[in-house]
Amino acid sequence: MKEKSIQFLFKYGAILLLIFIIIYFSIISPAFLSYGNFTDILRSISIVTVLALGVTFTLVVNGFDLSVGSTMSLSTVITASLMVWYDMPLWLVLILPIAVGALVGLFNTLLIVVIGIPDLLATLSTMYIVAGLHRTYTEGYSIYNHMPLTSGGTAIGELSEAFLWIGQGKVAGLPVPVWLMIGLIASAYLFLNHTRWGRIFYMTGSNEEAATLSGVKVRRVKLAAYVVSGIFASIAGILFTARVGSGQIDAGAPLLMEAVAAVFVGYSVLGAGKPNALGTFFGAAVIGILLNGLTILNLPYYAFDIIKGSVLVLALAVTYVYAKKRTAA
Amino acid sequence: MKEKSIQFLFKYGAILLLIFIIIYFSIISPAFLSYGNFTDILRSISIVTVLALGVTFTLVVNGFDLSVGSTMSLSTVITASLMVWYDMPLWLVLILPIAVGALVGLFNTLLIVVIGIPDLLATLSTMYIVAGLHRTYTEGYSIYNHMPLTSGGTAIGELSEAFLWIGQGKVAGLPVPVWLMIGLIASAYLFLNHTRWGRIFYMTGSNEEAATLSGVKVRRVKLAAYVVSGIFASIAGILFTARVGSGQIDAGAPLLMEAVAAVFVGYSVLGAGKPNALGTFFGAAVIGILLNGLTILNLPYYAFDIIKGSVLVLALAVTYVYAKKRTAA
Amino acid sequence: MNHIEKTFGKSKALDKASFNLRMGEVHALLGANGAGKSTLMKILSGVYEPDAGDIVLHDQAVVFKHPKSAKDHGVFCVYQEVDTAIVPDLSVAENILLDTFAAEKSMWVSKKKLHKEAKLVLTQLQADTIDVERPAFELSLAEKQLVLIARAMISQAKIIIFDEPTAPLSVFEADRLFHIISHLKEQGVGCIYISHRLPEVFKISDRITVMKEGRNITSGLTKTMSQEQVVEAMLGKVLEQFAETKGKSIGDCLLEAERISDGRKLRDLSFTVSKGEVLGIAGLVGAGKSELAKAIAGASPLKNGMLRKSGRKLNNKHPQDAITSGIVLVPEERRKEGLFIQESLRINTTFPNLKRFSRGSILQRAKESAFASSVISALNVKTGSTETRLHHLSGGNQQKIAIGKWMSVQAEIYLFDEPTKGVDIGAKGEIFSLIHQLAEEGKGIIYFSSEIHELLAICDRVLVMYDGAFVKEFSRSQATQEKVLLYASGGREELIDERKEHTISI
Amino acid sequence: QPKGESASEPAGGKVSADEKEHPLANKKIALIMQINLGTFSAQYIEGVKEQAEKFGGDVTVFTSEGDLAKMASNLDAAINQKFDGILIDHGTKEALTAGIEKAEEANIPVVVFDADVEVEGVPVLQQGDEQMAEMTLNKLAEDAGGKANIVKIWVAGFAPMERRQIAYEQFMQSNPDIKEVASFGAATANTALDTQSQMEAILKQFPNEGDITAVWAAWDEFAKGAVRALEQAGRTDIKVYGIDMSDEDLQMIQAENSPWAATAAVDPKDIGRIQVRYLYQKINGESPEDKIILDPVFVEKSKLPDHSITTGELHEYIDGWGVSDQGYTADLKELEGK
Ligand SMILES: Nc1ncnc2c1ncn2[C@@H]1O[C@H](COP(=O)(O)OP(=O)(O)OP(=O)(O)O)[C@@H](O)[C@H]1O
Ligand SMILES: Nc1ncnc2c1ncn2[C@@H]1O[C@H](COP(=O)(O)OP(=O)(O)OP(=O)(O)O)[C@@H](O)[C@H]1O
Ligand SMILES: [Mg+2]
Ligand SMILES: [Mg+2]
Repeated sequence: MKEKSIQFLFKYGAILLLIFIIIYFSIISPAFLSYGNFTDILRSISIVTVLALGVTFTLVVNGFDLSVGSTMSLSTVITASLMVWYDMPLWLVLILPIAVGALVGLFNTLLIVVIGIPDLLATLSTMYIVAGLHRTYTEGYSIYNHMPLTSGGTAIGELSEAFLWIGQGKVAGLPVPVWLMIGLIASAYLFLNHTRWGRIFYMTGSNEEAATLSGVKVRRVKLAAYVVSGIFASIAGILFTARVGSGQIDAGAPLLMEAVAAVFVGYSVLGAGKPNALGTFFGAAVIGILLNGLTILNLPYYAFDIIKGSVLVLALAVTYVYAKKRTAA
Repeated sequence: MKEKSIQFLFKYGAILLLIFIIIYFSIISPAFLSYGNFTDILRSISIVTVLALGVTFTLVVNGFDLSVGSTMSLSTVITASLMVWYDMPLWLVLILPIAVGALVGLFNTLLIVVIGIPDLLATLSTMYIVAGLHRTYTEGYSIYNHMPLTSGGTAIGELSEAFLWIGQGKVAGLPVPVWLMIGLIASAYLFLNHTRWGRIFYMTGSNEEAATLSGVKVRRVKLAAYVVSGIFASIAGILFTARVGSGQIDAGAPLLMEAVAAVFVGYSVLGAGKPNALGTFFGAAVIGILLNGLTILNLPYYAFDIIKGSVLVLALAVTYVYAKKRTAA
Repeated sequence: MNHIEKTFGKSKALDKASFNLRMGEVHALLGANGAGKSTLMKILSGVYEPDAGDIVLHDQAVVFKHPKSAKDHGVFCVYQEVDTAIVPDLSVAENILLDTFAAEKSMWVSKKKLHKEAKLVLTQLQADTIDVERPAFELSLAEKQLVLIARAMISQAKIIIFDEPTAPLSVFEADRLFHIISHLKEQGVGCIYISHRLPEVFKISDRITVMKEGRNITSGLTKTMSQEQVVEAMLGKVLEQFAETKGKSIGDCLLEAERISDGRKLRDLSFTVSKGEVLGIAGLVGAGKSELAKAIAGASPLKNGMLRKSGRKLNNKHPQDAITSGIVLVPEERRKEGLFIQESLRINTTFPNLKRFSRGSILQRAKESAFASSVISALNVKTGSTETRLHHLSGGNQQKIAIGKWMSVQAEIYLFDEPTKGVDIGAKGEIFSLIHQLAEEGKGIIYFSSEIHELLAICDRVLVMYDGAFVKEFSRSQATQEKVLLYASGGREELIDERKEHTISI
Repeated sequence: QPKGESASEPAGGKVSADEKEHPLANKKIALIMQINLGTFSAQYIEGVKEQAEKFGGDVTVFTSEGDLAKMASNLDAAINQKFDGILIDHGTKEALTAGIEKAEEANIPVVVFDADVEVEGVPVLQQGDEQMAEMTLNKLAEDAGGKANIVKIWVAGFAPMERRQIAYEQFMQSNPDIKEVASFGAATANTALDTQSQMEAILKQFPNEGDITAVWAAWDEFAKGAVRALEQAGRTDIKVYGIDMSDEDLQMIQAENSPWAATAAVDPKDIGRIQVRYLYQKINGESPEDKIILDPVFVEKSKLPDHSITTGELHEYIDGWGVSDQGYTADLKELEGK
């Protein structure tokens, strides 16, 4: 009986929690349960979700990428600078930061796979280095249309309308970033859960030895995971730039922990007990909805972190109490 | 030959690097190599060193405490508030925050040992919760002498001279925080390297199961480590308050990563290859000296993180390349 | 496989070993621990590359550089440690089809197809009770093994290697496995069967090859061989090295267990150990010996029953309590449970009783070193210095440290759980004489082992354990290897036929 | 926080029900902030809430933790949740313009503080940054007798900082005898402490009296760090001139032998109050001008009393502090009087 209820909680606890939260807020405030408010919430979590998806990939292969926040910041300033400083065409503006993100992923792999530094420490170092790089690149300035340059004069370019549409436009009633987020979640979900490659990723993360025995080239899988993580962080950076309309410095740093929290809350979704794309989205959504709802409740902003932390503890407790039961049985 | 040079690098690389840095800065600037500048550097690293010592303890037992930054913030505002809001006597002002730090350590242990959440995730959650708590406690304000209160009127107390002396006084030519730091380093070093408790801590971290079967109560050891970590974080918070003369909100958050970096750089000192008290001090010193020297060099602040990250990568690479060699042999 | 050689560091694991297998036969590979069976099979399945020799498959020389290439040639292995090949987070179906993920070109994985295929093969194995959608970590050891067999079958394996497959299985589960093996045989699959349990070998194999010290000694049809022939070939004269002890006297009762059980594996166990006595606990792998050892040592809680030492009731809730009351355990998995492998000899030997090496709380290194040196000389440990890290030591020397670390406490009862596991013959002898020495000093010793001949050589009394309960007690004079083995594998004396009289003398 | 000594109970909630409700009463106001940390923010919020409560309104604070994307989302959320008026604190033109236009379409009035937004009909409050820089720099020049070696603490990347920089450059051009011997500054998460450490390094570089005449800090966080470094090094010969002021700063300026000689600032509470007034003007259908410069107040140490005071009492000593009635109209006075 007790066993069963724990299992039930493990499988559906997170979803029940979400439903409960939504019902509660809807009762409290009529403004909450509106189409507009929901698309707003979705748009507000789109960036952190994309970032968290990247982290999911590295966690799937039993790694951990702490550098995504910095990578996102780097991508943000590169994207903006390509337009503002160099007036580049849109396709370059989109491709270059992604390439840079992939490079960061390569650098992480170098540290982890070749030198053998544990994932957490390696990506921590990368986090610092990339953070420093992106500030050095802009000399500490944020980048905005026709900004004055340190060398004198003003910058020639500005963020184009087409680019801003990525962050601010709407298609069929839904904001573009939401479409993008849905597309990336779907791709990540399909990739991880329904392709051969996804299996190989999970295999590598769950039992590296067995994967090697089955002929998996484990190093390449890790490389792929970190590069994907870098690319997702860059996409998050591009989205951020398009949403905000300027290249803010250090934009990604505060999002790192939030992304990590989203992924871990996602562990508990539908009893997965492991990193998974839908769970990550769900985790980001829970946090987003909570923040939105708590603001409506007029809860003081400084208490938000308590709620965020408690939700995280709850999700983790459910996951790990169950995991303990599991191994004990 | 190559083997030997790697071993040499592993043992003395970090120290050589430090000497090299010092020589370089001394040549560049005569101001660098002065007694005054060195005590300044020592004082500037004292807070982060104390924080890092706490992290060292948890790493020794194979844990990881990410909540120290928040705990330090909490301690900072509690310390200040006890004096400013409640005008408490000094001994209470010193003891209460330390007790609260110990409580945070207990809470971490609860999550880790009783519920079974992995250290990193448990302390990440605690980090959020404590950060929220300390902001809620002050309602988002920093705390300073005779501050106006939200409920009207002004606060009755102020930070006492005796208290400020802890952060700003000097004894025998050395600042008090430096003495405190030296004392704590020495105690941690003695404890970890020369007492049987220290041995038990290290062995618990090295092989929990073997330690249990050798008669060690592993849960208690972990508890002790997290409580010590919480207490050190609180001391860091008290030092911060005394140094700055007010209870700044979120004071500890930025120091977390710096403390972690210091501990990891410390791995490479004298070939320890594991967390150790002297190494942690050394790690903090390297980072502090770099920061000081680079400011004198007038290097832009935004490049500091690149240097910090690179030093970390270097230290880690030396440690882990050697570790790889060793297990391969 | 012809003249295969393989050397690890200084030890030669395989010395011109040869082996052949026909389609559709079950070929048993026997040999004492460390004879090189697993190594030979790892070479056949591509985990190791041989230093010399060649492998011929269907008249064609093949080279397996990677497990993958062996698999491509239809050679599969059901590993002794099944967990190395199971991916816990994936489902049963995915685990069964694991190899196809890395091999195939197609992009999409259809869960439906996956489940269908997995179900099909499990049905063939008469194991359709396993839900293919369950995650693999929920499976029992036997089920995991079935998954590995299913994995081999689905890839059209031509050769399947079973490395001690019945070791973790119950008798019932083992029977099912034998069914499956004969089924495989009918389909023309060649099976290599490694086991230490002779009766089952004789039951299911067509041919037997015996290995010793990296060489194959005898080979022949099962029908033409007898158990004692095989045992002789396996063990040689090794056991003569263990000299009988003389002048050892058995004293008062030291430890007494009264109907202890742990609520899981152990059921109603009662026994006594006296001063100077060596009590053997015999049992196959999985009988619950390690559980019992840990329960006595306070590492796992007792549910019922009680332990008494010299008449006083013990309440051991933690190994610390057991150590205080003079009971120490040399655990089975020394690297995992017994030692700090990255640390020095000095640190390991002094750890159980640091108080003895400190003044106040401060450790006295000189005292520690002196003690470590005394352990080294007392146990004749081959090492550079007291500061040598343990992972540089050989297995036997590591084991000596795992024992020697208890010299720092005043122990009265020593529990040895498989102390000779992975230990070479020379070191084995030294460990035995060490145990004798302890017994002579009046200590009580409980020796847990599945190596029956060792038990017979060293114990005054043997209790046979089967599935968590004692099924028989033998005095040293009554015990024979065969009788013990019989009870250990769940048999009863009444059930055996003419071979009852037919004992193997040691 | 505990209750202060002179804590006054909030005026009893005796809202006369029979009285006809004022059309401006019971408005829901959203306050959307970019960064919400430290005393400045807290005092600013206090000002906003105080004024809104006087008008019978209710304020909801949206925090963005420095994240502009979150800030833009919060703006959208406030519009969707149909607030009656929106206040914006900081942020950038690019991130906010779309949202503000949306709000205008939805007929929700918006008033902005310290962001370079240019939307017609949306009042933007500015602190008079160039003026504040000029005030403090001129005082510096006057105190030093027109000749000085100064250290500048400043950081790029924030619109107000850049406006202050423009004034600084003009000042340096017209005062050739004033030399910048060092310049640094970093907006980190621990700005004050990092500034303190860096200032200490600078002092080691210029150990002699006279090497540095004064420090000009373009932000009070910088000034705090510099003041502490100077105090603890005993270098009270060097004076500090800062910009912005909170209660905490005031305590430091008032401290004995404080090197902090002067600062120029607008009362953060006043900013909050004034912003609310302009919002209510808009709600009331009036159309105030689009650019509102808040008059900065110059605060020098020499004019402060010996006993320690709060910014609440500062108006007794410094003209123009905390008593600004910028933004009041007759209608608002009447509303407040109720
Ligand atoms: N990876 C390795 N490194 C070093 N020595 C090894 C390694 N693997 C096996 N050996 C050694 O090679 C010898 C043969 O080992 P192997 O595992 O083949 O024995 P086995 O016949 O399978 O024994 P068991 O019945 O215990 O499984 C042993 O002495 C063993 O210690
Ligand atoms: N790795 C494992 N995973 C799951 N179950 C296991 C594992 N190892 C052992 N078991 C199970 O635990 C039970 C008892 O094992 P235990 O190790 O106590 O037996 P033992 O008699 O000590 O055997 P050994 O000869 O290995 O020491 C058995 O039912 C066995 O199937
Ligand atoms: Mg074997
Ligand atoms: Mg065992």
